[in-house]
Parts: sequence; C-alpha cells; structure tokens
Amino acid sequence: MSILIDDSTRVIVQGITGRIGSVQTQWMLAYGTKVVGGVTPGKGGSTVEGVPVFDSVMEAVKETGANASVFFVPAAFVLDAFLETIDAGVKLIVIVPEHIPVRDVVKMRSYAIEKGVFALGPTTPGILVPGKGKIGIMPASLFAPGRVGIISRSGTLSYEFAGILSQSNVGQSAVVGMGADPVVLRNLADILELFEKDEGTDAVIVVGEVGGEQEEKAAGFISRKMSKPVAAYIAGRHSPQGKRMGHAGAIVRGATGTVDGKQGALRAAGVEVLESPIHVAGWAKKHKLS
Amino acid sequence: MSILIDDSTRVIVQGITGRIGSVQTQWMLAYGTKVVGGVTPGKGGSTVEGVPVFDSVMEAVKETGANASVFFVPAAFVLDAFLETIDAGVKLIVIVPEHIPVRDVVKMRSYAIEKGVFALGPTTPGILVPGKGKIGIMPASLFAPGRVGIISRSGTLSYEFAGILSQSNVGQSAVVGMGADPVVLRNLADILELFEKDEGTDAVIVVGEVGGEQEEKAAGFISRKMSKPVAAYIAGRHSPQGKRMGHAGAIVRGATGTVDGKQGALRAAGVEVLESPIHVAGWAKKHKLS
Amino acid sequence: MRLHEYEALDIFEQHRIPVPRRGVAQTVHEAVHVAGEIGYPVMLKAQVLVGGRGLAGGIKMASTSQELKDIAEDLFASEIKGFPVRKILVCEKVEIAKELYVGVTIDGYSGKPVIVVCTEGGVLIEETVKNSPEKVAAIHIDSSFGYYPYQARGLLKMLGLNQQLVTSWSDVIGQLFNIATSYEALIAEINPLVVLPNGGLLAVDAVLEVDDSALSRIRHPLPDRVDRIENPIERRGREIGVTYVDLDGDIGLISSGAGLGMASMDIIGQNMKPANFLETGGGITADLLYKCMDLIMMKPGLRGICINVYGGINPIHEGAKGVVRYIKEHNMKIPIVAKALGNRQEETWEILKSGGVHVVTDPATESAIDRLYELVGKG
Amino acid sequence: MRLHEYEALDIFEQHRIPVPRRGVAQTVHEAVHVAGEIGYPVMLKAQVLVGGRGLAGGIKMASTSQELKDIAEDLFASEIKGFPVRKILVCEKVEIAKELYVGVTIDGYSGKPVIVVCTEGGVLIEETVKNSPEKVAAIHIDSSFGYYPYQARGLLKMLGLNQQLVTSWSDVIGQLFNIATSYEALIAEINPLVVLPNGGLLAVDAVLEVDDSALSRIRHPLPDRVDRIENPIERRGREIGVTYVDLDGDIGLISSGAGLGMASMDIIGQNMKPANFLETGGGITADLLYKCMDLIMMKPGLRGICINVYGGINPIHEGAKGVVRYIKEHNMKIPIVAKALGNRQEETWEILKSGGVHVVTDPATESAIDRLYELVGKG
Repeated sequence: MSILIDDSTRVIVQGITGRIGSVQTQWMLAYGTKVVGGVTPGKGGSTVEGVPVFDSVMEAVKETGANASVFFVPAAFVLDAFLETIDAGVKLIVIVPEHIPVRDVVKMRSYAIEKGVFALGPTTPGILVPGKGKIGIMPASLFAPGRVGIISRSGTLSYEFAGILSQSNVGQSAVVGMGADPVVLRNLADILELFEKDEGTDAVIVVGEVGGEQEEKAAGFISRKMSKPVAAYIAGRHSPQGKRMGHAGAIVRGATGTVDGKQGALRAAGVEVLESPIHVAGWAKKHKLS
Repeated sequence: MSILIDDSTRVIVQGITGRIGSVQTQWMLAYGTKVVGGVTPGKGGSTVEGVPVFDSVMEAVKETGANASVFFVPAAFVLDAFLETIDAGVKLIVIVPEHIPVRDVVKMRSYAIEKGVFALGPTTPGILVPGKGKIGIMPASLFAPGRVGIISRSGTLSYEFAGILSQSNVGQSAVVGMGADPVVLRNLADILELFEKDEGTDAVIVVGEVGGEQEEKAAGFISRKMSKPVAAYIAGRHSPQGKRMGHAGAIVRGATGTVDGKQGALRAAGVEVLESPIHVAGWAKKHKLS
Repeated sequence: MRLHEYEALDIFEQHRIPVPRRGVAQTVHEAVHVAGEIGYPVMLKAQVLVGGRGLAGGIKMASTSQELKDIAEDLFASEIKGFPVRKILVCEKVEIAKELYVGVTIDGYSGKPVIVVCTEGGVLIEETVKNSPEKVAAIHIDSSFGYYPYQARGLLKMLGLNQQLVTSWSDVIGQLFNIATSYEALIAEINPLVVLPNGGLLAVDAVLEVDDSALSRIRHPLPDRVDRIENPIERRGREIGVTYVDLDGDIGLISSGAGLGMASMDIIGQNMKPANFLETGGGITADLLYKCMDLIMMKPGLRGICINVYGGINPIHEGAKGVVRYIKEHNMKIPIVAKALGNRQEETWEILKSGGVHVVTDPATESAIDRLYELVGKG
Repeated sequence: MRLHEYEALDIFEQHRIPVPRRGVAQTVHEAVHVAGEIGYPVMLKAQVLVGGRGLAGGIKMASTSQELKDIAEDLFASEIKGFPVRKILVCEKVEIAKELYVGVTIDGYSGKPVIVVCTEGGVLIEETVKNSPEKVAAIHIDSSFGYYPYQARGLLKMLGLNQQLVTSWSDVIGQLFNIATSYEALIAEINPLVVLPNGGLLAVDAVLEVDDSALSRIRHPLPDRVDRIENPIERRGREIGVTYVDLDGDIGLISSGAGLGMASMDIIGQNMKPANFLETGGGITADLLYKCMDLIMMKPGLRGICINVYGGINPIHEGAKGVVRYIKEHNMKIPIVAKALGNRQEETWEILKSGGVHVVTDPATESAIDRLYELVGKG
C-alpha cells in the first residue's frame, strides 16, 4: 500500500533535455521509478538516459502509456504545458519549478480540479515512496521504508524530517511536498485525506511554516476526519515579521498565518505540536512507530 | 399544453423604465402576461404600469418570485445584466436588443448552457403563446390560439406567418423568435425539440433565411427526432450575395448557408419547403391544421 | 467593418506576425517610388473590399518600372467586381516553397471562436477544403478559458507537420488569435501564409473584419467605418443608422426587419426588380422614416415604393407621420403601397392614407406587392 | 514588488479611479511648492514601503507653509519603522463623510482572486473586521470567467448600501479589479476610500504590490525592482538572485529552501542571534555560493556561519567548491559549520573539509548548530 505512486505509475519528465531535467531523470531511474518518456518540443526522437523524448505530451502518453508527469520546464511555459498535460489524460502532475506567476497557478489549479487531476506544487520536491519510486527531486539517501507519512510545505524540511526519522529507524510510507507557493495545486487537507485512507500509513507529520492558512484549514479537517495520530512542526517563529503589504490578505484570512495561531489551531484539533524538527524522533518513539 | 410560457410564468422586465421597456410592459400586461416586476439600477422603489421596479435582479426575484425575464437593456450592458439574471436563478430569458457584440453573445451562450437556462436572442421578438401570454415585443393582434408552432430567425417574418395563418383560421400553439444574430443563445434544433415534445403542437413551421447553418443542422435533428410535420421557408433568394469576407466561416460551414443548400437539406429531412410565405396557408389546409 | 489588406497587414506586423516589405500607393507615381524602394519584381494588389480579387484580375506582378506603370495605370482606371481601385498595395515578390491557410472566426452554430488551418492555402482554398478534408483541421476555443499555445501545436500535429513548422506556425496562430480577440474580429485570416525557401513564414495577405457592434470599445485606432463605404446612398444609410443595400431595379423598398425585407425582395423579384433594400431596425421614429424616404429617393428612376413594416417594437404610427410629411413636402407622385400591421395599426393606416399611400391590410406581403404591380404596371 | 503610494495613485488615476490632487517632494522646498499649488491645508505622507505608517507618525497635516516646513524637515530627518523617508507625498486635505475599504487579492487557500469590501475603512480596519464582521463582505472571482460589474453590485447590496453608493463604489471596484489583473497584483487596495460630503468617492491611499514572478510580462512601465531596496546587502542579494533578509545578530546563515532556513533561524535563536537569512533557491552553482559567502560577509561582526543545504535539485558538491574557494581567497578564520546532505553528499563533505569547514553529518540541524555554538562560544 502507498499513496500516489504504485507499481502502475509510469512517469514522463517534461523538460527532460534540460540540465536539471536530465540529471533528475537519472536519479529517478536510479531509485527504481518507471520513467517511460520525456517531452521537449523540438527534441522529439532523441533519448535522455535511455528514455525516449517526444515533441508533445499527447505523443508521449500515446507511445508510453504514461499516467504521471514531473515538470522541469521554465516558469514562463509551465501554464501552457500543464494544460497540455491534463488534456493528454495524465492524472498525477508534479510541478517542481519555482517563480511561476501566481495568476498562472490560479488557472492551473482551477483546471486541474475541474478535470480531476491530482497535482502538486509549484516549488515542490515532489513525492517519494521509499523503496518504490520518486517523482521529483528528493534525495533518496535520506529516506527509508516504513509507516509514517510526511507532508511538507518546504522541500528541504521534508528531507530534514525524513532524515531524522530514518536515523531513528522510523521509516516513511510516503513523503509529499505540497509546494511552497502562496497558491498550491492541492491543499494540505487533500493530502492528509490520502494518508488517512492509506493502509500503509500509521501516523502523519505535517511540516508547516508561518504565513497562509493551510495549517489552520487542515486543523479543521484533522479534527473532523482524521483517526491517525498527527504531529506538526511550524517553521518561522524567529523570522522577522513580513513587511505588511496591505490588509486584504489579512482580512480574508482573519487572525491566521502566525506560528502561534497555527500551533493553537492544530493543538485544538488534537495534533501534537513539535517545537523543533529533532523532537520528531521522540514523538515517533512515544507512538511506537517504526 | 404549451411551450416556454404557462400559468406559472412570472416575468420581470429589465430596463423597464426606458421608453421601449415601459411601452412593451404595457402591451405584455394587456395580453395577460404576468409581469410581476421590473429592474433598472437606481430606479428601485418606483413603479411602471403598476409594476414594482427594483435595483437588482436578485431583489426582484426575491420579492416577486419571477422565473422569466425580458431584456430592454442597452446593448453595452446586456452581458453583465444577463449573468446577473442567471445568478439570480431566472430560468427563461429573452434578449430583445440588437447590436450586442458577438463575443458578448458567445460568453452569454456558454454561461446559459452551463447553468441550464433557456435563453432566446439577441435580436429576438421573444415568445408568444396565443391566449396565454407573451414575453417580448410581438404585436398581439396577428396571433390566434391553435396547434401550429412557429420558429423564426426573423422577428417580423414570424408575424407575417402568424398573420397569414390566423387569417386562414389556423391558430398557433406558440411562436418563438430564435434571434437574428450570427450567434444565438439557443439553436433552432433546441426549439424544435420543445415543439416535438409539446402535446399542444401538431406541426411546426421553420422560418429561416440565407446565411449561417441553423437550418442545415436542424435538418439533421428533424430527420432523426421529429415525428410531426415540418414546413420551412428560407428568405433571401433574391438578396445580393453578401460581400465575401474571408474563408474561415465558409470552411467551418462547408457548402452551407445558401438558400438552395438549406432548402435541399430540409427537403432531404422530409420538410416541405415553401417558396413564399403565402403558401403556408395551403400547406396548413393540406395537413388539415386548424 | 472589413479593413483593407494594407491596414490589416500593419496591424498584423504590430503583433509580430512576419509580413512582406510593402507600401501603399494612391497614384502611379507613388507606386513607382514604393517599388523602387522595395526592388523589382513587385506584386501590385488592388485594395478593394471584396473577396476573390485575385481571380478577378486585381493582383499582378511587375518586373520593371515600365511594366509597373502600365499595370498601375490600368488598375487605377478599373473596377474590381464593381469596386473602383483607389489604392494599390505594392509588395515585395517572395519565393514560395509552400502556401498555408489560417483563419480565426466565430463558429455561429457552436457559438465559439474557432481556429481553422489548412496545409494548402491560396486562391483555391475552398476547393481544397472540399476535395482534401485531410488537409484541414479546426479547433474550437472555450471563450472563458481562452487560447493557449498547446492547442495550436496539437492542431498542427494532427496534420502530421514537422516540429519546426509546428513551432513557427503555432506562434503565428497565437498572434492571430490575440488580434482576433483584441480587435473583436468576426474574421482574422491569412491566406496564403507562405513558407519561404529558408523555412520562415510570411503573411502575404491579411483579412480582418471587426464586429461593428463592438467598435466603440475596441482599444486600438481604427479607420472610420462610414468613410469607406463607396456607394453614397449606402454611406448615407449608415449615417442615419439603417441598413441600405443598393440594387439594380426600380422598385423602392422600406422594411422593418431583415427577414421581412429579404422576403419582400424575393416577392418583388417574381415580376419586378427591387432598386434597393432598406431595413429600419427597431428604432423607428417619424424623423427616421422621413430620412428613409429621402434616402431611397436618392436612387434615380424609382417607379414605385413598397413600405412593409410591423408594429412590434416599432411605433409604426410615428413612422407613418414621417412618411406622409415627406410625401407632402416633396409632392411625391409615384405610387406607394404600405403594409403596416401590429400595434396601433388602424391609427397608422389613417395617417398613411392621408398622404395618399395605398394601404393594404391583408397580412400577406404578396397582397401589397400585387397591388404595387397593378399600380406601376409592367414597366 | 510593492509600489510607493504615489506610484500606485498615478496608476489608479490612469485607470479612472478618483484620487486627490497631489505632488511628490524630495526636498522641503519642493514640498512647499507643491502645497502652494494645491492650497492649504495639506496632508504630508512619508513614502516608505512599510505598513502601519499612519500610526507610526508618517502622516501629518499642515495648515500653513511654516507648519509644512517644520513637519517636512522632521519627516525627511526621520525613519519610519526603520525606513528612511526620501520622498513625501503632499496631498489635498479632503472633507470626509465616511471611510470605506476595498481590496483585491488572491486567496491562497481557495486559489482564487477575491474582492473584499468593508463599510468602515481607515487605519483600524483590522479591528473593525474582527469586531464587526457584518460590515465586511467578500466575493471570490472565477479566474477564467472573470469579473463582471454585477458581482460588485451584489456584494455591496449585501451590506445594505443605498443605490448611489452601490453604483459609484462598484465602478471603483471594477477599475481596481482591472488594475489588479493587468498588473498581476498580489494586492491592490484602497484604504480609505473616502466618501466626500457631496457623495463622491476619492481614493485617499493606494496599495499595489505586483507579483515578482510576473514582472517580465506586465505590459506597463514599472519602476526598477532592485533600486528600491534600501538595505545594500538585500539589494545585492536580489542582484545575484537569492533571498537575503538582514537581521540584528552575529551568526551568518546560508540555507537552501526557505523552510529549512526558517527552521535553522529558529534553532539558532534558541541560544544565539542570527545575523541574516540567506536562501539560495534551487539554482546553486559554485559561483553562486561564492557570491553568497561574499554577500553574508558584507555584514560586519559575524562570529560564525552555518551552511545548511540539501542536494535534491541543487548540486551541493558544486556549491561546496564555491564556498571553499571563497574561504581560501579571503583567508577566512571564523568558524563555519556545514550540514550538507543528499545527492553526492560524501563528495561535498570532502570538498568542504578541504576548506576547513566543520562538516556535520547528522541529519538534524540541531547537531550543526550545537557544533557552531561550541565553536563560537557564548559571545
């Protein structure tokens, strides 16, 4: 059992011929991921790491039976390629690039949800299911198979938590980066729901950070729908308060967005709040997770 | 039995305080239509012909229980008011004004169809159900109750056909103007379908004209779905051929749009084609309609 | 409103569609000057607002200045399908490896913008479409979600083109779609879109017709809509806000509604010849119909007039006052038959009769035109 | 990038939002001149890119030129929340019948543009929102179908306003939404939107923050993004493409990933004080980390440095080369601790060690920072 990635997952890499795309293809293949094709318009017919490259997503899907995609596409072209990918029938999309205009993300999110596509990012390290495969950029050495799920707004902090757990002999069922942008393609609660339903997951760690209201909204979901234990860490207590940029955001969000506000909401939902990443080892021990 | 208008139909007039809106409200009331309210932003609280005026469609619907609306709104404001009307829950909308930008109509059509709203126009005289009521501008004196349905692309030609039939003692079950614009909110086949299902209608007359492909597409519908006799007249045989404005339209439409093409398609679908409006009297007699 | 080719090419160029080097000439002298700057051979293209110009002799090549002078003189002295040639576009002559077609329009039936492409453009495009449908592809665009480049790429892929052409052509399609949107175009078209020997693309012709109903909100400079109407009566019709089409016959026609007007023309055409088609629209007033009478009387040699109107949205009793005022002020003698039915019809009839108009109360337009035929005789 | 109030007011005015008469002054002399043209009394508003300016003394009224001189001199000599005042906006003082609030932003959770209105604007807006939710209304806009005026009218109707205010306010909302869209704004806001005694509206303040990721495609002239950064190290950080935030402490921090950086700061904050926050993003090269080292060394008095990076998308072995090159070239002596895990970690460790960096291989950031604490002592 696992979430998002299983034996039927067949991945295409968009932007495969770029510097990052080709290196990451190599890492994904090395980890055992079924990378079946790549897309770079104009480079169709070539290969990268032995993987065939196509001019369009439609062709790649038709020729390879791909059902998942990961993006290493320049930010300015992501929106167009994303819509193309959805129209080609791909059902799982990981958007690694950062600096995508937020109004593009708004359109991407709306289209993906309308079409029933599960997409992560932008600015996400992707998904790693230890021992099974990874779609994205997570460095494999830090992860170990097991039964704890990790969801993180920050890419590198997801590695941090996985690394600490692995060293304590606590493996992970899956590690999911939800993306660090102000608007993401799937919200925290959507991913929690996958872990709640997953028979291979016993407990979940939420790695959040100051700003936005993902954690507050997820707290509502956790108290209503989650039966599994949840721990959370919120980064940013010592961050300088962001320069205030107007009121509209604050008015929409109400009093949310602070570390205290998030911790309070999560505690009220029965979540164990960790004050530092290293405390996750003790939490796992207490819950006899391994 | 009748289509579109029945005893439960409660109409609001948008743009009721304008010159045309107020005169037409008077005519509709005189014909027995339940005009329950009007809308003109900024004129809320006043009355026209004894009908209460509201600032917004939402208020009008809430206060009067209206479920239909007719527009006498300046062309530039029609799109906005149309969306407002749909959001307020109105399910039947008649757009009388002409000269609405076609790209506005495209948006209106898409929104109405998405929301399951039946809308007619733009540039339509509306709907008249003899003896029951009328939504729009049709001059009542030319119509008589009966069992023949009329659908017309041209407003005044619908009056012509109804007048000739009424004089021959052939009454109408309903007369529907589908609108004269290149894009209309409902196509000819949608309205044919209503008449086919209507127990009060024995036969249908389609009044078409040169240009577009409404009649050709309707011919397909008629041959597949219509059991009732259909007659058709296509205006424009002696019209000077329109100045050709590029190929894209012709390519999309193929060989359609000419009087001969339309007549041929309709004949192939079993429709009796009338060469002049006056021939409708003989057709009705032949089919023993009255 | 349809723009001239030279106007549309300027707009396409501003939107980064590659277009030929060119210049517009209003005299033979100017044409020689432009050709000198471009270099021979050049193409001379009559700027007339009518389709099928090429097959009608409106497009010629000139290899020398003498040849150019001869052709330009001929063109300026000629009419193309009835349209006088007032301007000639002088263009560079390009090497053609292949001709493509691309057009953006609104599909009336589905009610959506549509992009149409064909791998074989040129003057015989419609034949190609009929005989080789595999060379044509079209895609409808959702008007709220909008156009994205991947849609054009997918469309061209369907035609089995190589990636270089897919890329460059889809760029042109994107620009053309943007133009169509921001100019509220009914049609934006390039035919042919030429593939040059080096693989580059060039829009060798340009069609752009904007939606008259949207003119007031288009945020780009546009030529005056009325100025370009060649026929003076049609121009005057546009000025007073009615649709007027000039025809060859001698029977004047005023109708409310285009459908009724077309049906009236069809019936007149059975044994007489209509001189014109005047459609009032829904804004009849006494003043408007006075002006309509004045307008059709600009046409010399009318033998009779048919007025065919309904009182639905129009206050026909008001219109009748304008007609009668015109008749009396101008002491008109030619027979006028009117069929005017609907709201306030009796009042209307009385007014018309007071001006000597022959009023027909039968609902069939045939009755009115039969009456007119009796009055004007067989001509 | 947030625009200055005076820049945003110019943009609002171009989009037909009513704004006060005003002028920008860089000197006391200019302020006197502008006020003379406007007429006293005037408002003086410090142009600093920070919120809560009013409560911090950045907005003053002047009734005479002498009073204006005194205030302007004070303002130009002051800092508002740490920001020096380089420009003052001099505005007409208007009569206020009522203060409203309107803002357009992107709601992060629903992922949609949202319009927020409040019938009580002003500096205490957030208190109002908390205590009187009935005065606030918001509407989410479908990004593909777009905004239409009826949506604003419906929103304002919900607040029980009279039709005159509904009409004029919804016009302003429409313009503000258009600005937000065409400037790719994260926030576009008017607070207060003043109702004048005659019922007219006036945007007395203007907030506009554009999406940095969209700057290259915004089709309007915009000020330079880097120029306006006051802190020279932060400005340099922007130039080399990293996020740098200057802080008060003495421990340098380079991290890859904002979350990891914040967590590192939190851990450093337990017993030391961070001097800065430098987040490399996903584009690490040897050259970039060389520049990052140079950047944090611009900060005087650093006692130690923590480098905390992961090799996921970043080639950390390349980064390590840049760090070591910087150390050697500058003969650095202060302790540097690095935690560098992930792809090619062993190679990275070797390189870092060759430069004298203390490499921590434990996965917990605590271990690295504990080590740094041992090395730098309690300060």
